[in-house]
Amino acid sequence: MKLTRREFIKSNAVAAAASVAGVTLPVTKAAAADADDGIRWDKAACRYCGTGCSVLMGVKDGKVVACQGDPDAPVNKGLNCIKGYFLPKILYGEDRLTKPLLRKTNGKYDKNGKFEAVSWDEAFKTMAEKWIAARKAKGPKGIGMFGSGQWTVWEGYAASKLLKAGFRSNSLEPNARHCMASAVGAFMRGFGIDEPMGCYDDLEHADVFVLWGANMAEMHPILWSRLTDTRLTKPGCEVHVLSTYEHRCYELADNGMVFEPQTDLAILNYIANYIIQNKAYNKEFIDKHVNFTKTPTDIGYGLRATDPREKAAKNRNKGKLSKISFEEYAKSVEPYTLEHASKLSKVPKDKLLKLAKVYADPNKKVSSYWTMGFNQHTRGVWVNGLCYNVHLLMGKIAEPGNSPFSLTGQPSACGTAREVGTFTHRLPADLVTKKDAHCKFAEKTWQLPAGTIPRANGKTDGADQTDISGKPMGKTLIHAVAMHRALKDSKMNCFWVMCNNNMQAAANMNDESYPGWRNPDNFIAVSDPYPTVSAQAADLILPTAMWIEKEGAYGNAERRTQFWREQVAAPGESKSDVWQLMEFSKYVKVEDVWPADLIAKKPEYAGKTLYDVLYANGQVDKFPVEQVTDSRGNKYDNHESADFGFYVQKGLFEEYRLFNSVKGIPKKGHEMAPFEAYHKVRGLRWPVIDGKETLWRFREGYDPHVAKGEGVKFYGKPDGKANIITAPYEPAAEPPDKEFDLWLCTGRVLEHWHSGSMTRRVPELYRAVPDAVIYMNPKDAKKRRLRNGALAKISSRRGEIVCKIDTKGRNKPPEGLVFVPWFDAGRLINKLTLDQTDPLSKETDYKKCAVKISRA
Amino acid sequence: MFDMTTLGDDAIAAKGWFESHKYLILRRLSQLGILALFLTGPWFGIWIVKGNLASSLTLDILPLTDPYVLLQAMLSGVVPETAAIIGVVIVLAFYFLVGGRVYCSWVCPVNMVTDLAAWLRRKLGIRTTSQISRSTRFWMLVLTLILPLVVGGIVWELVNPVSMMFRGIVFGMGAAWVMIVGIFLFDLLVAKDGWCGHICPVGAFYSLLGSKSLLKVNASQRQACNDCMECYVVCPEPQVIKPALMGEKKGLSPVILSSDCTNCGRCIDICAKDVFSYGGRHATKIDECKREGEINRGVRV
Amino acid sequence: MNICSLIVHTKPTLGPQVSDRLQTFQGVEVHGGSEEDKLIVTVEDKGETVSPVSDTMNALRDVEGVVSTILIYHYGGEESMEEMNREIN
Amino acid sequence: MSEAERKNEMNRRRFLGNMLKTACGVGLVGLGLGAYSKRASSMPANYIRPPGALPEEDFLGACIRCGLCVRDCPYDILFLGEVGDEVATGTPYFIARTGPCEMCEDIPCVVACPTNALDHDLKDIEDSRMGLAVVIDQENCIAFHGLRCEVCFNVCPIRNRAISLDMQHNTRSGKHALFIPVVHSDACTGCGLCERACILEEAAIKVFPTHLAKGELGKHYRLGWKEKEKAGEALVTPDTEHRYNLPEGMRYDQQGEGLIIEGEAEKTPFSSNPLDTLNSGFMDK
Repeated sequence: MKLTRREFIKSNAVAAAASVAGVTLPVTKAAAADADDGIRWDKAACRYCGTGCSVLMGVKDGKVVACQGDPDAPVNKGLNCIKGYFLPKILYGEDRLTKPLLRKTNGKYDKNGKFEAVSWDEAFKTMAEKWIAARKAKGPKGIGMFGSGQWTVWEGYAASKLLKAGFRSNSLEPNARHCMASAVGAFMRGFGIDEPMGCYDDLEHADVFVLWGANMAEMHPILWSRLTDTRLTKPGCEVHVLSTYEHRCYELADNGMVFEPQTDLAILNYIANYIIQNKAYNKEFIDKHVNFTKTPTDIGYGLRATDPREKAAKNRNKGKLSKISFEEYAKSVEPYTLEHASKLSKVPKDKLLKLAKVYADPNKKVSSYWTMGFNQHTRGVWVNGLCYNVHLLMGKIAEPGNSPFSLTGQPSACGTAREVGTFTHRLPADLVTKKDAHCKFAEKTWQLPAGTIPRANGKTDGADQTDISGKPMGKTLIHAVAMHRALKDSKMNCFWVMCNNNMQAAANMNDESYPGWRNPDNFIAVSDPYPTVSAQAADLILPTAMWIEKEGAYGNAERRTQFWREQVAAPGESKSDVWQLMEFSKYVKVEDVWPADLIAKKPEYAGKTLYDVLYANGQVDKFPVEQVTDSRGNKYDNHESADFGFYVQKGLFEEYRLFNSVKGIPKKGHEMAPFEAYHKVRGLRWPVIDGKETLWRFREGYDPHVAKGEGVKFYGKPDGKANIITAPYEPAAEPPDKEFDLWLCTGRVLEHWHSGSMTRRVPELYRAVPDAVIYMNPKDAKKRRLRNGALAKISSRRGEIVCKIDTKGRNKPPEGLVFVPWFDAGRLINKLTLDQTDPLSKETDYKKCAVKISRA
Repeated sequence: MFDMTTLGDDAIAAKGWFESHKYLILRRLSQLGILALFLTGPWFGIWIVKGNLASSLTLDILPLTDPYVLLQAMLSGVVPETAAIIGVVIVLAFYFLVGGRVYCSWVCPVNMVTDLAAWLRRKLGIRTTSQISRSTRFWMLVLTLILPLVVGGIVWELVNPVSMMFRGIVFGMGAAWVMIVGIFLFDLLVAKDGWCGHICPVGAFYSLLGSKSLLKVNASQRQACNDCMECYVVCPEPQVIKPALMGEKKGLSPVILSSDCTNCGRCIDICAKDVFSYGGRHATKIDECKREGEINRGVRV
Repeated sequence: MNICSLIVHTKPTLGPQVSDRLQTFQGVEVHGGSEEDKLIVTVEDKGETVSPVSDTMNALRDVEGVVSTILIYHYGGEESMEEMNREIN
Repeated sequence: MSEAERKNEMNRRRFLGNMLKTACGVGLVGLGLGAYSKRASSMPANYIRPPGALPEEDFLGACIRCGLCVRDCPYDILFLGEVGDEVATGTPYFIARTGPCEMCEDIPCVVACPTNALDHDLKDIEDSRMGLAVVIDQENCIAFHGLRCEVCFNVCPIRNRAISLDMQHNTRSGKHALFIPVVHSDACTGCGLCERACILEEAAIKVFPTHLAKGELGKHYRLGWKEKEKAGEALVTPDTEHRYNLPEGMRYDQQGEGLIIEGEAEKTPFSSNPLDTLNSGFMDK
């Protein structure tokens, strides 16, 4: 900033007076003069978790040199966790990938060759050839893409369009399948619309907090500090914590409970039973706003169909709800007495009773929080639903402080993975491929011939959809775990992993993931900024511009959509995911993937590339390139716009917004503000209607979709009523036995985020927590003659690794359970985990399998 | 004066080069070998001996402790551990038998430095002398043993170049090389055998320790002496030779009895007439016997 | 030339109004503090030999709604206006 | 005096003179050494002795600089002071920031020590007092600003006892809590794991030798409530009953909350939770 001497003196004068008066001045030249270090500050959403803290990133000479928590952000008020503190460093790991790398021998692609640098053109040519061939030969499931809740909103949207409309394939899944699918399933079954009804302000308004399988103290650090503050400052505030092992939240707990894995199902049913037995339920609320239903039981564990546990399941994968009466519901939870629940869960009776009482007390506002403890659960959809049951029975929902709240793990699990349709069964804005009408609406919005998008069952208007091969499409849905199985079985031959580290993240690496990726029939592409475990196992690595190296948007767990501008250029030839998706689409012609009869419906598309049809369609490319400028006149690059010749991000977002705003949309409730508005705010919580955010949904006064006099309306369901869904306790898929005598639970630590691909490249974070350890009960360790700090071999039926034992650390498992975090690429715990999923949500259960431990 | 340029020529002519450097070579092998035993661990991960000369543990079984250092520690009020006591007893017994100052000439790494200085001195013909008394080292010894009583710590070990050099080689030198260079220059320019022969209290301690030792150098063939004086020149403690070599008339024993003698064997090497040999303290009878081989075997034992 | 900064205390809630009034004076600039009723004000001249700054400051005191003015910082230099308007970084 | 006598006398004088000179010289060396040893026994504050080390003065007497502790440390964190280091030459130390004590349960360094300079009575590593961690920079420690770090707390091997988190309201943000690390000298071993882990450029929590880290209460002063707790009763006979002039409905609690206005707590005879009423039997009232 240029400053004259006069201005400089004046600013000093102003600063002196302001400090004497104790007046805080808006950012003027006074402050700027003091700290004019040439740093340009701009806002961004933090790269890591679903909390969605806003940060200010300081750029100088094209490099991020500084960061700070955004003091004006309502979520974090200038605070960060330890990972946020080090945000600039994640961009500058020494081993950033800067060139596309292809496995080659003697200058030609070879599955077993060594990685060699290639041009983007060669990379995409090789890839397109494989993709087109696999798509033709193996049908819509012959190719697949595994995306991410870390994608920006438009990247997810562009991917959804490329796969579903371009390649006519529903083989698109986000890593949110491993993370939030159960929550989504329960939202859809219970309320017909995704994402929490409440917002983070519940953290200040609740009297009682109940944590169900959420270690907020470490996983949502800033939200935990808000919860803690309420506990400290609000008289009578209580915190109840439930988990299968003692973690850092127990330090604050008034009622800490460690339960036997899987018995959360029984505990929740006990609470419902207690409420009913004591007639504490809110009858008026139930009568007006709730339907009672039941779900089929004995549904298996999402394992391969050949597994004996699947063969034994009576209603494998079934989830169709059937209506029941309140009395039938009451009867279904009747067996869950205090005694029964306590015996199953091993939680003392008085503690369970105390917990049940706070839910049943009509004068106490209760907010329940959960994350992976509920979601990564072979009965994840059930258990999510059982929690809603309790809240719905009491009417403690959709108002300040009364909130069942599903927290997300990824920065844009909501905004991207869920909202723009990156799941195999979904389209943007909660539309689903199962419904012909939804697909038709999407086709119309996207200007595609009717029948382009593959229906879940491969039929439109009752007739089979034709595939490029001339055969019928058949069933088209394939979820994340099934993708790895299909790769192993050579049913899927091309796989593109973007913005996540699925080799490290997916369960049962030894039996499924690794053999699938290294199957000689398959071609695996990985887009990543760093050489992750996934990149190591790939055939083509595409170097990626990350986070603020591109213009982006994330949507956090409270429906808050936050934008940022491109702050710095990506190193070398790295390109953003949206660039890669769009550029790749230029290498595929409509004729390569669409049958002639489909093209015949839109002859003008003949001979065009997918890029022309999907992105240069007159809609996405309608906003010309413009100089991105902030309100202070700072200028920002936008490499995607420069490369494609139109304002890419705006075009994609505005087209996505059509799904929420044009007349005749099949589902309301996802309204977004125009693109421009988001660059001016620290995020907006949708639905945004007439520029106004919605804090609590479904409640009159708070939610504009609820008309005056309606009070509460769950408008996601046609009758406006939410579902209470009864489900019983059923045992886990692989409980400990004589040989494998311990439960294994996996998860995260505060210092590292997910697979550690970014945080482990920050020296300070690596120093703070270098390696994964086995958290173990001292008694269990003693039985195996293991000391704290000793090396031990942990093994399951599928694999083994060697880790240090920690009996004194932050997590204190009960006897019979060990906890191992999965961030450590050097100790891959997912070699041990079982690829079991919730049969309904298809989300993997990483929290329960059987292992044994011995001295290494 | 003595012609330095021809020093040792006679011995080489009479016995050959190897025979006239035998003990020098053996001493160097001993000094370097001991260092090597300590260094295989840190350098190659093969742990034979851990620690240093102050206290060590060989093959995780045999403890050895320097009695001089331990004595200083005990004077500052320390009750040592059993291992240290066992270690000290072993060391004491050893030096008691073979001669305390064997430490100086066969073990101490500083000896290599001072030998180098002495050799250079001879080559360069530096003849400076100083007024320092050879008894200074005993005063120093007394001082180093009083200081722990007064100050309460092992003060000498803060500056002791002997332990510093060995520890420096095994653990890391730091600025200790300054000390070693200092000794080298002192010996080279200021005083012949200035450090080992005059000041070093470690040598003084071991000298006292070995005053009654069994292994001694014996001028058994003193009749054959041709008064070439070369033994005086190479001896670091030349005052010890005269009584044994020239004392026949006075009826003195041919055994070099002074505990200042370091049993280095330089005199044996340099003598063209094989006047000197190793022998027992009371080996006057062997005076008549010329069976060198037998004596040498005795040394090896 | 002279540059001064002052804290101008106003009657409760009159901060914004006083701020508007002060802005009309030659060489006067209000930098903030109207919400706290403590205005941060600078007064400067254009380098005249006989400075009007003190007159301006006296005048400020008489503005309606002003309770007190406190001089916090005064810079009086001999530089020419060209010097003062040169960029320093 | 004969020639021989004179010569003898001369020799005697020279001898005495020489001896005096030598004695003086050695005496001077002694003084110098004494002074040097005083200086050398002052260590830099970030040099920490191994577990079980005797108090520094005793330690300097007892440590024979053999380095066996260095050799037996499985994590190779110990160094011997070198000439030029500001630590007594040849004595062992570690620097927490770069290599803290990993708190081996079998304490091999102590076992190796031949002279008890590392006290062989130390059997439980948690009893060692190598130093004391101090949150020395509360201005830069990000926990004091409300950032969620707590790395020191998380790595501390004496979990929740040596370092605990004091949770406080963040008045600046108004809705977040602060998690302030507090070190407790009764449990902190001074291992330095916290100092190494501290994520700041320069650690905000540092281990110092205990004498540097700790304050000391004036010998004359006692903390009343602690003395009372120790004694199990008041040291001075408690007051006889107090009575007060108070209007109707007021009470005065001398020890506790002072003036109490009664009758405010319960507006109705019912608990706010109907379940309490429902679940309480009415027959036995």
